[in-house]
Amino acid sequence: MQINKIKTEIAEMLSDVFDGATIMVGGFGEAGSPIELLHGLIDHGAKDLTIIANNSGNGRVGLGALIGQKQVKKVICSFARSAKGITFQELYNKGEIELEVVPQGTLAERIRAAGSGIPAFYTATAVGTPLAIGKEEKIFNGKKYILEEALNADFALVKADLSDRYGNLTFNKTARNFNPIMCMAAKQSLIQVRKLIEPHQTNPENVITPGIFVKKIIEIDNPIIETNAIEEGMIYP
Amino acid sequence: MQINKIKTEIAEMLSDVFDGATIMVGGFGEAGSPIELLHGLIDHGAKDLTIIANNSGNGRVGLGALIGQKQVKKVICSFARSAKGITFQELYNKGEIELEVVPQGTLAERIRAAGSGIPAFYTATAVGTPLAIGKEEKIFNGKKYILEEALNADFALVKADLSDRYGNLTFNKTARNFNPIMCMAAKQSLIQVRKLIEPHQTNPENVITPGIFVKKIIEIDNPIIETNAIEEGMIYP
Amino acid sequence: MIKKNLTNAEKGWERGVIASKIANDLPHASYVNLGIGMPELVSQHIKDDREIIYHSENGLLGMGPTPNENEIDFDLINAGKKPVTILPGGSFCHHADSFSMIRGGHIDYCVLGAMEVSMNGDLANWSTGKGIPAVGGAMDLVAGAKNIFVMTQHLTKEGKPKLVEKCTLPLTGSGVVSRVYTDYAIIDITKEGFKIVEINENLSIEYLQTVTEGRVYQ
Amino acid sequence: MIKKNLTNAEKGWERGVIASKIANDLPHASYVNLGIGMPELVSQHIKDDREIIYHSENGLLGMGPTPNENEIDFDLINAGKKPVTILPGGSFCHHADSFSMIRGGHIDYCVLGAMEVSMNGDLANWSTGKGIPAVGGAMDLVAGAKNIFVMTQHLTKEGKPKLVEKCTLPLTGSGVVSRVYTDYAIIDITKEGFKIVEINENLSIEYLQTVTEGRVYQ
Repeated sequence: MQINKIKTEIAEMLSDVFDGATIMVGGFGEAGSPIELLHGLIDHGAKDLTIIANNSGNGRVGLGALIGQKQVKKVICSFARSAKGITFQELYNKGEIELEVVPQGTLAERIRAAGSGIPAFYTATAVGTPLAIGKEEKIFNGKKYILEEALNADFALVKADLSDRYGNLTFNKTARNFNPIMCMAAKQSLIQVRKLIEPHQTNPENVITPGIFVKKIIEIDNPIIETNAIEEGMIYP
Repeated sequence: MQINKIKTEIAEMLSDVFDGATIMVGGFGEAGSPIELLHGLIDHGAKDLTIIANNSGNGRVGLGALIGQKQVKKVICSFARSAKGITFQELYNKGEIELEVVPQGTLAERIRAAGSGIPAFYTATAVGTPLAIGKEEKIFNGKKYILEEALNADFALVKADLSDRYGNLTFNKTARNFNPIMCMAAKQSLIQVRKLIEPHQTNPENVITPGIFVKKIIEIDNPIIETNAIEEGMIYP
Repeated sequence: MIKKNLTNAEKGWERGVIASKIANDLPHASYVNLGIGMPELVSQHIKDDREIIYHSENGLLGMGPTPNENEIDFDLINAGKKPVTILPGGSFCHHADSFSMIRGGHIDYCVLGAMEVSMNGDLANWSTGKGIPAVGGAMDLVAGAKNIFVMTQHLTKEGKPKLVEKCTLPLTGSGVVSRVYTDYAIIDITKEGFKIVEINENLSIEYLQTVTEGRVYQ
Repeated sequence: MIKKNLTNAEKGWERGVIASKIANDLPHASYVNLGIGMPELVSQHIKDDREIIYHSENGLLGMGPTPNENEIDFDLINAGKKPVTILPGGSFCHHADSFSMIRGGHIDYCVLGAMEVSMNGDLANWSTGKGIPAVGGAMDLVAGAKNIFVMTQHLTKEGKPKLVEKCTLPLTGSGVVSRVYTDYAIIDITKEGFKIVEINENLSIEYLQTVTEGRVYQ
């Protein structure tokens, strides 16, 4: 029997998602954002989700649409204020969604730590700022650091470029961003890829996310481009 | 003016090395071991060195030779007991060299932490064992962890496969091992590469160590293979 | 105290002039992160006697200029989420690796905008205390990069000093700024106060003092 | 108490038999790390009804069998520093990433040798307390992998039990072993003691108890 993580239906990708789940969403702005999986999550209907992502969505597509459907109770991100953001802003101003602001590098490192079995680490980022309040401090070599804990998730929704049936992923340019580390940190990482390839086509030197961090894969060969979708006035669902 | 980190003489590579320096040496066993740079360090003559590596050298070539020259006062490594090891064993049994044993994964993470500006992190590795003695403990989610500190170095000696003049490195198979993280952790990483290439030949998707972590590069196109050298009875110098 | 409508004599350097002054202070072979907005201008003023490598914290080292309209790739963007290019010898990495470059002290210079800079080098540039709080990578950059340069107008739009004795806005970092480039002057952060490195040729030190909170000296 | 020369009836399973029992217990699609020495045999006994992916902690996922003499590449070795191969769909990574797989709980099974295993799952397999201390990746593997299987002879070369009430040698990990495969039996670590999952067909429980320190039960 051969390992085969490839699925053909988005519903199958998201079959284990439950109400109250913590879900990491890859992407930095629109680059690497798994829009089709996010739309699948709207169709799925899971509620009370905690979303971990760098941003909080644009327009009414992808993450912006999911938040607009009121399926999200909390967002953990570095930058929830974007030019094209609508839905998060509306709910936040009404007090209907929680926000935890995390510096971008601390966010990345907390995600990587979760995937690497590191429950907590010290960093100088945010020392002396409002974001350090309540955090344990310690001095190393005369300099002050704060303790930051790992950020785990039940699921990660990720967009990659290529994958084989094992889930060996490569990414396209800066669409890499948070995607590889989220694959490490989630119990189930669910990947939409532009193109499936055969295992012998995977160059073992160039794999960015090895299959060990991947649970399910689906090919979406012509994914929605957020900028274009918003310009065209797309609203999901 | 163009950035150009390429040197032509090994002496130039090692010109800043000083007595008492802490030097990381890449490689796992012989794979990725920078033998020519290590021989250059013997010619250089720096003393009282602290070496951070996974192993403690084989035969009387490379790291084994450097230790045999009594230039090393301390080795920090995970496994100092190898079938072909001679020089470390001799000095250790006579009490003439110090040893700090670090679990291999903790060693790797302490090096990566140094390069990433993380002064310390918690890990479950070694909890309840003699290697946890004297280390700070903390409970996260009901499980016990110990605090491990970053391992910094003044220099890293590294063997890579390809590089351009910026120091964008790729490695060959399992010769990658500790080399990329040591480039991150050292103030100066000094690289011997099998082959130099032009910047436009570097695929930005496949760079393993970006040039930002590299100080100097030299081409050694036909490096010594440790197994063969030991079989042939090579002794350096 | 501070006049809202400055006379001709009191008009400061144009943005391009400030940018070129910063560009001249970035040594050959530096790894540099330019903050979103005004600091992005710096790259246009680098002279041929040096090569600078630009880091964008979203996983791009060796960032090149803005692409032509027909070369835009929505998967190749900078930290400001605008389309960019990559130069030969550039590389991509994931976010944890990218911030290892920052937090690990591998970025030589970071040029950022400011709302306030205090005499001891505190920087406030991420929050007015109102609206949705959003920090991005600013706190990581100021804590991690070797040298933090601030590029800013000397006064706020309301005509208030940005160089202050103590910041009133939420901090981005504490004691992190080494030098400030404004339309009025280049100023080093020192223990004795704001040290003038260069003052706009049309301004007096006395005037600079009136538009700066905290001691200015030469 | 323990006889050095066992009769035929008391001879245990051959190594290959133990290895095949372990192989049968590794589920399809598992990610597995096999320790140096005896555990390496396990990969030869995997049946066609499953695909197992082997991890070697020196940065190799998808490890294949030993190469032919003329295919040896000194840059493609395993954690025991012996030449190996890589299978299609395999990949290389650096040491920090490789141990993220281990420490982060991504390795489903790790099979290791043992000097001693205690009733509460403590493992001692890295040091006799003499000679040069050398731990390698053993402590990371036992702390990180989801399931730790031990593969060992039931008795030491001197005829002493390896399954003990309390380890006397320096520990590799505390409470980490879930199951032990010996030439005499397959034994689960439980709160009540060493639970027999399967006993060698030639041995009695009474005999097994005489060669095991601590309670054995079925």
